[in-house]
This record gives sequence, C-alpha cells and structure tokens, in this order.
Amino acid sequence: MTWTQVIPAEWYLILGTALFGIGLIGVLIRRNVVIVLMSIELMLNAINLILVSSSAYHANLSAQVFVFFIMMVAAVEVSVGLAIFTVIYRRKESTDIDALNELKG
Amino acid sequence: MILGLFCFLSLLTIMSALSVILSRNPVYSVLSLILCFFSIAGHYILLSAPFLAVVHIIVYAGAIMVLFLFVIMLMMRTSDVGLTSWVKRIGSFFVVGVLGVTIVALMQRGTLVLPRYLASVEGSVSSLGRVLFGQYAIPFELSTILFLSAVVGVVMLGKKS
Amino acid sequence: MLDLFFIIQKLILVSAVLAITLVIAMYTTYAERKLAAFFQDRVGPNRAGPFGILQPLADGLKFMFKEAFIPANANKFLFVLGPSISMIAACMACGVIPWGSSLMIMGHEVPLQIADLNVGVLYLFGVVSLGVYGIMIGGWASNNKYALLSTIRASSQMISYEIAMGIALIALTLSTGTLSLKEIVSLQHGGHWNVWVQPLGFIIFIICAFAETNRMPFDLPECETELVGGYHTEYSGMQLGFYLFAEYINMFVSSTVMAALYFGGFNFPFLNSLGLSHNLVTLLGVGVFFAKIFALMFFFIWIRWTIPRFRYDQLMRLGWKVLMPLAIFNMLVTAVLILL
Amino acid sequence: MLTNRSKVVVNKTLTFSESLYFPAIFRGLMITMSHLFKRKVTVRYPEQTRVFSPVYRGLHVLKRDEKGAERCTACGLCAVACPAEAITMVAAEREPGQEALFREEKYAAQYEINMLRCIFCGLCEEACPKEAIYLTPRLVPSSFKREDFFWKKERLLETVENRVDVSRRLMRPAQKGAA
Repeated sequence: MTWTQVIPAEWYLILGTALFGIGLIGVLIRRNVVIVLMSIELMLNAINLILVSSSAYHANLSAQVFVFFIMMVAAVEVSVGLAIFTVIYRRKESTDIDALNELKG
Repeated sequence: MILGLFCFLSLLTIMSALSVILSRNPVYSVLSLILCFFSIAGHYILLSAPFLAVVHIIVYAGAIMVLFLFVIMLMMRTSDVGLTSWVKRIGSFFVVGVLGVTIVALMQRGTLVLPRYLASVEGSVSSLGRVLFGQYAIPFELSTILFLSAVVGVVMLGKKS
Repeated sequence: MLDLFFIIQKLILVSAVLAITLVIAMYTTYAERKLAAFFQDRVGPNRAGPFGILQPLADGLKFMFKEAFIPANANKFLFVLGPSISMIAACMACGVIPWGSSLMIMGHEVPLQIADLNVGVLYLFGVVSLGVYGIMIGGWASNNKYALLSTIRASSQMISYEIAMGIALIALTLSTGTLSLKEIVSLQHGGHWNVWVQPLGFIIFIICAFAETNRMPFDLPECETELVGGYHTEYSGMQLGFYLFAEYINMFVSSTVMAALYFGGFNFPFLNSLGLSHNLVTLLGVGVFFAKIFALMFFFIWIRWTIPRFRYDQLMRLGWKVLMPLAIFNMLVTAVLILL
Repeated sequence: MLTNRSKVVVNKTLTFSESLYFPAIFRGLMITMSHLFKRKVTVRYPEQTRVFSPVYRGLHVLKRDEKGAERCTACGLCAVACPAEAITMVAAEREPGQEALFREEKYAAQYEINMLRCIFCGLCEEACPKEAIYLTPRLVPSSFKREDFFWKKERLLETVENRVDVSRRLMRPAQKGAA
C-alpha cells in the first residue's frame, strides 16, 4: 500500500488527540445536556480513530474489534442517556446541565 | 494525492468538531457532528477498514444522530442555555493544553514506539468476523447482554409513569 | 493503476448512470399519473406531446419557473439544505448497483458497475438510513407544525422499518455468504434467484422498502388529509420538485436493489446458452435487469392505487410487533438451515 | 339495496387468515388490475363534447315571432317568478311605426339577466305568457370579468337571421299536457 508511506502514524495520533481535546472542551464548557452528550461521542470517536490507525499500522485486527465494541457502547450510552434526558426534561423543562445539581450532598 | 486527501479530511474533521462545540444552534451542532463522522469514515477507508467505515456510518449517522436530532427538534426551544462560567472555561483549556503537551512530549522523547509504515492488513468482513467471533466471542456475547439491558432500561424510562 | 482509460470509463459510467436514474425518475412520475388514471378508468395526462409524453418536461419547467419561496421564520440555510440532502442521498445508492456483467471495449473489460465494494450491501443500508436527514432538516427548518409532525412521523417510521429491513438483509447475506452485490448477483446465475431461497425475507424487505420510500400504504409523513402536505408543506418551486423527485428516485433505487438482491439482477435463465457474443449477452442482461426493475416499479404504483393508508399506531405495530419478530425468525431459520 | 351489492358491517374479530391481510390485499390488487383494462369513461373535451340531454336548461334566449318582432312585453312575470331574483327590466311604450320591432304595445327597453345569480331553474320560461323567454342547451361562456355575466337584452335576443331552436325542449309531452 502506497499511501501509508506518506502519512506517519504520529499524524493520526495528533489528529485523535486534537479531536479528544475538542470533545473534552465541549464537555467542560457547554451547559446544554445534549451538546455534552455529543461531545462525549466526539471523544469516543477520537479513540476509535486512534484504534483504527494503530490497527492498520500494527497489522492487528484486535483494535478494530475494540472499535466495534466502542460503537456498541456508544449506541447504548446515547440511547439510555437521551432517554434519561427526556425524562428529566419533562420534569425540569430545562436543558441546562446545572439544573441537575440536586444529587449534591 | 493521498497526502492531500488526508489533510483535507483532517481539516474537515477538526473544523466540524470545533463547530459542534461552538455553534449556538443545537441543530447546527448535530449537523456538524454528522459531517465530522463522515470525515472520520473517510479516514477509516484511507486506513483500509471499509467495513468499519460503513458500520460507522450506519451506527452513527444512521441511528445515533437521528436520535439526537429527534430529541433536539422535539424538546428544545431555539434559545440555547449557553456556556459555563469563565473559570471552568479557562480550566478546560488548561486541561486540554496539558494533555496535548504531554502527547507531543511523549512523541518527542520517543517513548511511544510507532511503526513507520502500514502493514498490509485487510480489514475485510471475513477476517474481521473471524477475529470477532473467534478470539472475542465471549465479550461479544456479553455486549449483547448490555444491549438487551439498555433496551429494557430505555423502554422503562420511556413509559409514562 | 489509475490510467486514463480507467478514469474515462468510470466518468462515462457515472454520468450515464446518473442520467438514466434521473430520466427514469422523471418518467416514473408520468407512469404514475398515467397508471393511476388507468386504474381509475381515466385517461391521464395526454396534452403535452403525443400521449402526453412531454408531461415530465412540462412539470419540470413549471417547477423551475415558479418562485422558490422561503418563509420568513424558516431557517434559510437548512431550508435549502434539506431537499438537496434528500436528492443526494437518493442518488448515492446507484454507485454500487451492478447494472450488467461487463463489456469488452477495445480489448479492455469494462464492468458495468461504478464501484464493486466488498461491503456493498452494508453501503446500501447506510445510504438508505441517510435519506431521513433530508426530510428531518427540511421539515424542521420550515418552522411549521405540520412539517414538524411529518418529520417526527418520517423519522420514527424510517428508523423502525430499517431494523426489520436490516435483519432481512442479514438473513440474505447469511444464505449468500457475501456482502458484495456483484457476487450476490452472480451467485443467482441460472434461475437460482434469492427470492426462492428467502421468500419471507423478500416479503419483509419489500414492505420495509414501501415504508422507507414513504409510498402509499405507509405515506403518513406526507398525507395531505392530515398534515396539509407533510414535510414539504412550506416548499415551492424547484425545492419542492427536489423532494418529489427524490421520492421517485428512491422508488427506482429500491426496485433496483430488490431486483439485484432477490431477482437475480442481470441474470436470466438460458441467456448464456444461446451462443451469443459476450457483449450482446451483457446488453441483453442489462435489458432484463431493467425489465425486472420496471416490473417492481409497476408493483409499487399498483399497490399505491389499491391499498389505503395505515393508521399511525397500526404502522408502528406492524413494524415492531410483526415484521421484526418475523425477520428474526427468518434469520434464525436461515442460520439453522445453513448450519445443518 | 338497489344493486344488491351492499354489505352489512360487522365488527367481529378477524380470523387468523383474515388478519394476515394477504388474501384481501391480493383481491384488491386483482380489482385494480381489472380496471387497468376497462374502457375509459373520459370525454376528451375540446375534441369531443358531451351530448346534452334534451331537457338541459342553459343560457337563456329572448325569442322573436315569425315576422321578426320581439315577443317580450315586459310584463315582469319572469322577474316575479325568478327565485334568485336575477332578472331586471325596464318597460317602455311602443311608438307608432315600431310595429315591426315589437309585437305588443309595451316592450322591454332594458332587459338584464345576472348569470351569476341565475340558477337555471326554468321558472321564467314557465311564467312567460308570451313564449318570449326560453332556456336553451347552450353554456354560459366563462370569463374573468364580473360584467361579462350581466347579460343585456342585446346579447340575449336572437337575431332574425340566426334563430335559436327551442323546439326540442318544447316537445316535452308530459310538460305540455300538464300546462
């Protein structure tokens, strides 16, 4: 394969890190619950990207299987998360994550 | 040409990811995230994992993002709640900066051993399936239990009590 | 590898497939109106040209010259984006369809397929799942309650029926053992059509295809008796034309997919035993494929003018409580039969 | 019960074969398919026109007598009979020397029918003692302007050269006998 000689493995690592960082910033700075969930998706995808690239560079399919599992977990997380969010929205009429501070001790 | 494709896809990924967390309108966020997922699928194809790329599109763009869009369209008023306090914002940038510096430093020091070239691995359906259902059969079955419990949980939550 | 001949051949193929798809979608509107008229003992459009065959052109011109109005409270960017996404998602599936085996031109073998992906079936499934975005974005952006209701209906309907469709496809790939459309088609050589192997799977698939294309028994997203016009209530001009057009392209594409997956694609019994030249057999195969597609499209139209619309709870009950268990049952039986 | 095809609706629970719906759908498909080959009932209008029934009541005509004089005497009975109040008229006295124009001593100087009000019931025709107004199997031409539907005497009146045949409706035997 020709193109991998052009692109060093570090680039994918940097790209993945940048994506993860963006997702992390999103989780930390946004107050909208749905956007926070989406930022978590972004972080999961950064990990996925790094896993797929390392699978390709190390010739090991296990990493792709992990990506598979991460996708499953992401799907579960989103469906449960959004279901919880809709229940909360019905009670609180708000999308603000700071409105959910009732569990504080 | 491959290098150009990589740069284009990476730029698209980063820009759309930034747009996810920076747009004021949640619908724009969702659409940018869909674009981001498409560019990541492009990366998967570049990394010769077409099966994962297509599954990525089906799962994320086809199912998860529809769910997000659905919830946002149904639930949300167009006014957004905005950002957290300044302290948290600066703190988050600090955390992310430290993370980035650490990664770069690790690569500079040569602690991360990275291969130079791609080994010729075929991410085809059959080879991936052999690994998934051979070596990882038990985790796969366990993940189905996770799925089942999620389905039950969501149905429970969705019921009007 | 990427020589000039390859690029030119693919370019010609892409533009030919796109043009054929658009022309067929155009004339499907004509066929629909004409057949609807015949089913109701009427004559149908017969003014533009002989037998009204220029009617699609007249309709297209009308759409073009009408004002593309954008409501004041609509989100302008998304309002324009919606129909475009619908159109693109509808056209994308044509890329992996094997239209014929291959032509020999100047000593080169030219396959009549734009891209032979080894995950072709999954690609189709992914593209089908994208179609809902056009409707969702357009319906939400119009800022109209009927459009929003239609959006809700469309998205939940499409997601629900995708599941049964996917499971039916899994059963199909279990019995064929490949995800490449070209291999699936060539495995059905000589009358071994998948519809004989997977009759239940085919019935589930065709019902889901009706639901995915928003065709008649399941056209709740655009039922004008309840929702004024559905997700395109606020649309006019060419943007409305795109939405209507996308529906017909979807119909064509799903007929094509069914013809390829279940009815042997370009294969026809005894076609290879006639002793004709390779190119002639290929062209005849393309003709046979299109005959199958048109038969299925006729079935789409026929159903539309026969069966009344479902109620929404009936639709959901059919999708989740009937089709999905049936599809799982079908998949299990297929798996057990393969194992034995 | 006219056609013996009416069915009594029963809300019984469906049997299993009925709940599969496939036989019913198949029967429906056969019905539509049979209609595909049936004779089309469409009248292709500009080329073909529908044959009017002999008793069709359309556009009015004001008749002249055999010598070409106007029959109408402006008695106003048609206007009184009109349930839609579509007819208005102004009467005038016949001057000496106008005997060839008007049959009676009194005539309608102005006569107007509002075709937008008219319901084409034919009561004006029944009321007329002079057999001056008739409804004919002609259509009122369509128009974009409201004024075009206020038919003045000049448009209603038949010309001497171009008589309007009303004999077909006159030959209704039952009506004539009753009258």
